[in-house]
Amino acid sequence: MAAPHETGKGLSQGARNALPLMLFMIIGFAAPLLTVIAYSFMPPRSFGLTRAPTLDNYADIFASNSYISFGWSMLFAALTVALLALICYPIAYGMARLFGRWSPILTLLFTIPLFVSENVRLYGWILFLIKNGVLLGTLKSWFGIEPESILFTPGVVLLGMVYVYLPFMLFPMTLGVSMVPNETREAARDLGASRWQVFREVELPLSMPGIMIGLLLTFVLAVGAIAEAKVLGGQTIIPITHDIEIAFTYAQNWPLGAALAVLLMIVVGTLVMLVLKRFDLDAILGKR
Amino acid sequence: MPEGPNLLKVPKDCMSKRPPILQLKSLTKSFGTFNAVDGIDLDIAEGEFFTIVGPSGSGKTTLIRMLAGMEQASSGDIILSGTRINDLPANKRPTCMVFQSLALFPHRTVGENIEFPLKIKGIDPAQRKVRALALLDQLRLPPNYYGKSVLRCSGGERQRVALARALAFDPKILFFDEPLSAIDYKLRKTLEKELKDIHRETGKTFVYITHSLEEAMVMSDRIGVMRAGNLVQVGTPNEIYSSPKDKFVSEFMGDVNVIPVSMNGSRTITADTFDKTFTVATIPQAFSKGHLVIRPEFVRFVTEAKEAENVLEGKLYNEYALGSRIQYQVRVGENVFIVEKLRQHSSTLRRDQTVLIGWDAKDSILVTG
Amino acid sequence: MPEGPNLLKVPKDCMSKRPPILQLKSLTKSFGTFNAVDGIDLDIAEGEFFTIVGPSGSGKTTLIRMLAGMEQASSGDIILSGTRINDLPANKRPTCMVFQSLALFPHRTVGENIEFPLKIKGIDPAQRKVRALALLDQLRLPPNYYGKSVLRCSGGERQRVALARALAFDPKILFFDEPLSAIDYKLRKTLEKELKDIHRETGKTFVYITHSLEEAMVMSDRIGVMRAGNLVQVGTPNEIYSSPKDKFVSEFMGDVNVIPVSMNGSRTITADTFDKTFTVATIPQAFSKGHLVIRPEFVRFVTEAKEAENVLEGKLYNEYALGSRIQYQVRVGENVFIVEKLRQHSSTLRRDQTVLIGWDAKDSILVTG
Amino acid sequence: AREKELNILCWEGYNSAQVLDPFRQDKGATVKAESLTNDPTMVNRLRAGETKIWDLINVNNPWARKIMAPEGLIKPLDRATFEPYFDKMMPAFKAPYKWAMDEKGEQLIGMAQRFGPYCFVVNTDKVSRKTAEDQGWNLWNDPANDKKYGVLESDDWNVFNICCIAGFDPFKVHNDDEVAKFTETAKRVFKGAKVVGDIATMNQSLVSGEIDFHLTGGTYSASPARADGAANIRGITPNSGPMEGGKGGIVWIEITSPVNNPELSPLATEFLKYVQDPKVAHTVAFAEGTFNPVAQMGNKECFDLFTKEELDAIQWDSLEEEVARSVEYDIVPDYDKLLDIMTAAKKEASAG
Amino acid sequence: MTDRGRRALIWAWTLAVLVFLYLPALCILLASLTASRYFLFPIQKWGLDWWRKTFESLEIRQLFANSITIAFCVMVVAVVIAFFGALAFARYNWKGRTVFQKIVLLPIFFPQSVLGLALLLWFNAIGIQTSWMTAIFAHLVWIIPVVTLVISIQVYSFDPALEEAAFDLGASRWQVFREVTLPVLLPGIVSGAFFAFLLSWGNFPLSLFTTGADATIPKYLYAKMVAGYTPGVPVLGTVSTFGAALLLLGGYWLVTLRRRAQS
Ligand SMILES: Nc1ncnc2c1ncn2[C@@H]1O[C@H](COP(=O)(O)OP(=O)(O)OP(=O)(O)O)[C@@H](O)[C@H]1O
Ligand SMILES: Nc1ncnc2c1ncn2[C@@H]1O[C@H](COP(=O)(O)OP(=O)(O)OP(=O)(O)O)[C@@H](O)[C@H]1O
Ligand SMILES: [Mg+2]
Ligand SMILES: [Mg+2]
Repeated sequence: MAAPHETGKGLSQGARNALPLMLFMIIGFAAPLLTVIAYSFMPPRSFGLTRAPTLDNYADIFASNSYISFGWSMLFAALTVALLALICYPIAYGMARLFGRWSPILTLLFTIPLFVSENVRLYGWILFLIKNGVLLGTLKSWFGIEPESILFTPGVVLLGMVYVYLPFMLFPMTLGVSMVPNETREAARDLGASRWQVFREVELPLSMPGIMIGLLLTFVLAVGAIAEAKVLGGQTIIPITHDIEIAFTYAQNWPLGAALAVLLMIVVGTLVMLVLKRFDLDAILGKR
Repeated sequence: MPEGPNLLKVPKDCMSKRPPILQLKSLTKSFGTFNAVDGIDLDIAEGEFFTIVGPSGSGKTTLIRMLAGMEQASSGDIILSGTRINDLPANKRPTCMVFQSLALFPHRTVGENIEFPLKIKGIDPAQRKVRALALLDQLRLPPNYYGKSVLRCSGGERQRVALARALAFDPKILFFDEPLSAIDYKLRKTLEKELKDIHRETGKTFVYITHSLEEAMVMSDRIGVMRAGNLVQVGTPNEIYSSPKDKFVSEFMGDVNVIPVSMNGSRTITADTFDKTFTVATIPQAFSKGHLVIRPEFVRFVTEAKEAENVLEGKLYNEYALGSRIQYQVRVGENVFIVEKLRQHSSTLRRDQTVLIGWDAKDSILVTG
Repeated sequence: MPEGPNLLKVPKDCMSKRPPILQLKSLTKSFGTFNAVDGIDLDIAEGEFFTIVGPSGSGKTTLIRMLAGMEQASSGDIILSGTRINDLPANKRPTCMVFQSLALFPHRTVGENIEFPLKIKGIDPAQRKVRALALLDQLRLPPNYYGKSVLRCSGGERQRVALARALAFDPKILFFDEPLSAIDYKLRKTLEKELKDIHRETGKTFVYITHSLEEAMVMSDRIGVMRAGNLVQVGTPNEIYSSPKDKFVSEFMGDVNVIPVSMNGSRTITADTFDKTFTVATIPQAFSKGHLVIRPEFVRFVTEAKEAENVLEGKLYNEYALGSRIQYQVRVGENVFIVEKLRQHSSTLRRDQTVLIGWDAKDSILVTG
Repeated sequence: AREKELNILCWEGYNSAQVLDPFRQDKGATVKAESLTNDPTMVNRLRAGETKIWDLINVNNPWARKIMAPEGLIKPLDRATFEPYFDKMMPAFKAPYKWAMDEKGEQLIGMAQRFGPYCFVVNTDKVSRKTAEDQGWNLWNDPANDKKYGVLESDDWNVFNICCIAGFDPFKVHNDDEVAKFTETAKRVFKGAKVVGDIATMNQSLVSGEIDFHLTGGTYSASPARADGAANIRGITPNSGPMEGGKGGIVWIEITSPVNNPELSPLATEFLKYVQDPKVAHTVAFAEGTFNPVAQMGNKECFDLFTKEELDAIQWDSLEEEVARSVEYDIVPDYDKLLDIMTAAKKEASAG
Repeated sequence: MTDRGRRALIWAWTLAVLVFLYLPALCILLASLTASRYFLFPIQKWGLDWWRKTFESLEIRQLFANSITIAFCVMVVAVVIAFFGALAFARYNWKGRTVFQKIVLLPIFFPQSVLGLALLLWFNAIGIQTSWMTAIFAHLVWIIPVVTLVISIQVYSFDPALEEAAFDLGASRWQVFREVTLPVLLPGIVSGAFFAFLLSWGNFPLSLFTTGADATIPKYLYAKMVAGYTPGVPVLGTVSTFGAALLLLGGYWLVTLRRRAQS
């Protein structure tokens, strides 16, 4: 609001507007995370925060083979991010530069699946890929060939992750690509650069903020993925989130689950902080 | 025809003797059914400073984008040093454009920006740096700017970096699309002069778009006036100013007095809106209707009707001091005439005083358009 | 002192006889330790068109934001019609500001924009509409614009809508912060004249910021030149132009010839950088070092030294036709002098020719700054 | 305050529209039912403080008697009101029915309804019923079957089953040798699994031929496929196995108990009565997701409601003999340890 | 490659990816139209039985009511808090702004399943029973930041001079807010509201842990999928896909219509 009398006393306009959100984040985000951390120091299989703290859960984790789950989660997140970058770049480029009046409608089309529960959409892939499903059933009845299905393999998990997280890569990337002033592209070209050189020297570095946000977002989400491995992978791989879930359900070991969650939080948090620190959010979001 | 001053530019004949470096033959660019550039024929001589002016939307940008290779011509030819280059992409043409936004690479330093075309050509870093430093020097930027981020440069400095980058490419022709229009008045004046100096020093061909009449007048060897995709008139600044081809061109070149006139049976020129007959130096062939154009600096206050070949009586309505000159507005019936004088002429005129204004036949132009 | 033309403005004495509507007393605004506005004293008369000019960052915007109530003064007084209004918030002050961005409400039609202040005052819709239509008419906008979205108006039309909205508020004083600087040259010229007309019609007090010297010259009753938070000089356009208080002001008002000079023991004025003594009309009290300022329109080409009171020999270096006038650059040693003439004076000068330029003592100004 | 609401924490079936909608309409009540697919989690929810939410909890037999009642998570029922219902059930459920009573045998702590053998499921087109019953758990000891089977994600049952495959009784404390055998078996079973997933995935995979059989399953999981016409999908109870008395199968009986909710809804007991009604019992048996025999089939009025197809879907023909070959679901004393081993084995299998 | 060729290739790729994105939805649609429970393709027996059953079910109605209530409340609260948050994010220059911006983003960059668990533990620790209300709270933790970003994008292009102008023209603070700030930012607020509603509507990982006895549609679908699968699952899946599509495309269509009407 018009701020004619911005005086020194009390909170600044900005802080006042930020206040409700900050309060909410404290009770809705910080406090729960602290609870998780607190739980991670409770003795195994306890249901409350009243017991004496211990490091047992962490000791258990490092003694166990949880590194396998961590490994899977990281590997698949990395693969997903890499694939998505390749898949989304041309689309982001098209959205920012080629599609013109079609791009809002395409954006919507890419958005719609976001609002349908992930489980259901993944189930659609089962129907498509399973033996006698849409794909193999069609092949069988039209061409009489019966190849093995690829369902319940790590590859399909990757497919599922790429599928689910695609919009999260696409949108920041589109933002990034549209941040590149067209004239810098033309200028580079005009100065003798080939298409590839324009891409490498100008296009890519200038759209980097958006691309990095996309990479980060998809990586973080993919590290937290669980449904893909369960539904499509038939648990041929067990990501860390699945480990956490088992600890909270069958194992009835909340503290162990909490400790695993804390480890995951540390990985994710560090990464997010590192990347976000490097970018000026105003430039990414505000530049129109 | 007003007698123009003898300008100190390179003599015209000298210019036209040089071979044309760029020839446009019925060059056209259509967007859908609309012709943004509509069949332009033009020769630009090597080393010339050619300026394109024209109202917004007249196709100036589209024209030079075609020349630079950023837009594909719809029809016609672009011939560079005798070779048709229509199908050469921008990166293969020995031309370079300076954008209004400058299009500097914000993620690079001044030095890296300047070196960009050299890097693309595959020149090794040491040599690149030598050249970049030489260009910094040529453009009067201190050598320690080499490592500075372009984002930290002021408007004028950026301008120079953009120019240095273009020069590093060593193009045969440099295109400029309103490079100074976003810069404030004082700096613009300085940069105009610098640009002109660079043109002289490098001897390269410059094709320049501007909105500013003054800019065009100060810098150009020749000016082309565009309107709706066409070149309405091409000529030296002096020609354009003194012998505009039509009302549009004349009005485009600054304040002007324009009287709609018709040719009478008796071969006299009479005003359409008020009762007055004018003497003019020459009447174009087959003239019947058009405009009489008189530049305000050729109109003077007179005390008697016989002091000038054409005299009108009016009321002094307003007086503006525009820096070094003063404009007087004189109301003649429904029309307002502008009289311009240098400031040093003192006057004893008062508002609403009845005055006589006059001009000589040789100082007015009769245009058909 | 150059003899200025007798301008047709409201006579100065008439202006100063009116009671001041706005008085500023050592008005200061600090941001931290930095004084953006640094103790300004100024009276603005009712009905005056007062223009503030000054380089970027000199505090112009800060000053009028304080006057409009959008910024709290750090110290000093703002007195409106005799009452101190420092603590009145913007919405309680009978003043109104037109922003450079115009700040039209994009979600409203032209009519709704104009009616906004009336709506706030609680005037009923029917009356609002009558008033809005009257304002549309006054600002030469067709009545069917009433229902048009402001987003669909051109730059000039928006300008007028913003003005109409401000007038609807019926403020005692209107503030303008570079309202025309984003508009292109031709339209700007038209709008300048319109603004001046509105000022005349409404008789309101206008306080106007501009970067453009010409704008200030054409429109203002008085001009205040700001520099680093201070008003360096206040006066009519003519005074500012003809009797600048220092080098800064003189240079700010257009191209000018400035020679650093010193007072010699023998009470003569000599140039600091070359060997020459000048005659001037008056020497300020206790002058010892300063600048000699000569406007280019007062410099003329002479054939003999005795034709002018001060004569220099130089080489003709360049000639620019700036529309109605022509500027000659003459190199005298290391210095470049500018000589300006109206276009109609034909000349036979050639580049690099040796010429004599001269001016009279009364046409030069000696400033200390 | 809670006259018109009822919250049920249950296995799939009680949460279906067919069962709940008439009750809702009848009582004008808001009934919420959440179905979870394993007992420990449900019990855990109560432990974590959700006794204030739920009115009824429906889990497998030992949990009420051995865990929830001692921990005070559930409340006893009025014997006079509810014991008569047991009389109309199948003979095995005659009151006082063991799993419906507390350890001391004094208090009635729940009602029985659905039950069924739960071992594994085969596609009889690929593995005949006879082979499966004969081979029993050894199906998983045959390396030739690698990648032909799936494992239902039902980890508590998988612990039992892996014990059976390893050749010892799950429902006792295990010695080190057995634990070592368990570890080895768990790794092998998961490594050889083509898919680990939920019931829908198992059935879809069986029907479409992705897998030939899967670990953990029985009438509860196979019945929907059978009802859908896939008579070749069949729950198998091995002829013999390592359990007490050489029995090869495990049977579960669901016990529905009122939660020890300080504000228990009066509808809780109403609902328990409601599902005893023959018609409703039939609906419970054939709720939309999974189909199961119910104890109330001992009542002819109820039994007559079952069509031939329905009886076929729940493998009524062999139910009696299968139950006879089975022991009852129980608590595994060292469940936590075995589960951790199994979880680790699963992960290791996923590492290739 | 020519410009045209490149263009065509990018179009083709985009459309292919879109097909990839909608392929599962298509399969779900097919599955909802079979008469049998387990899916075999080509479909032997078609039928709309499961659609009928789904629409007749009180259970499903209750779920819809839950989901809509939650989504609606989330939308209202999120928009209000996020609106002010967005002003702090993009409008004002204040000391803590850059830190604030990063804090706001954190929940978005956080695995939701872990967040859901954390919230469950937190509710449990302070003795709050989970229900649809706690679900609203949980959704808000993730959705408020998203909505803040969405509205911020609009706020960035907001010219503060508009507020000053209104204030200068005599409007009170409240009038400035109501007459200028709010309407000018309205498009951002509306799209923020859309996002809030739809994200809450489709959310599963947070709902799973925090709805208590009040199931939402995604949670119910999950429960049905793991045990008790019926083609009611694809029916509901199809319904929610179409619902989202209708809402979004319809909204977009209305916006373009309005824009056109203005010209
Ligand atoms: N890509 C395009 N598609 C359709 N029309 C275009 C395109 N580019 C330019 N035009 C149209 O062509 C005409 C000429 O545009 P151009 O940009 O060349 O004008 P200009 O003379 O440079 O104007 P300005 O002085 O405003 O820069 C305009 O009417 C413009 O709308
Ligand atoms: N809110 C603020 N906080 C700190 N410094 C400020 C603030 N507003 C203005 N300033 C400083 O005060 C000085 C005067 O600014 P102001 O905007 O008044 O200049 P101006 O004369 O209007 O310049 P311009 O011609 O560029 O508009 C500048 O140095 C500016 O950086
Ligand atoms: Mg242009
Ligand atoms: Mg300013």
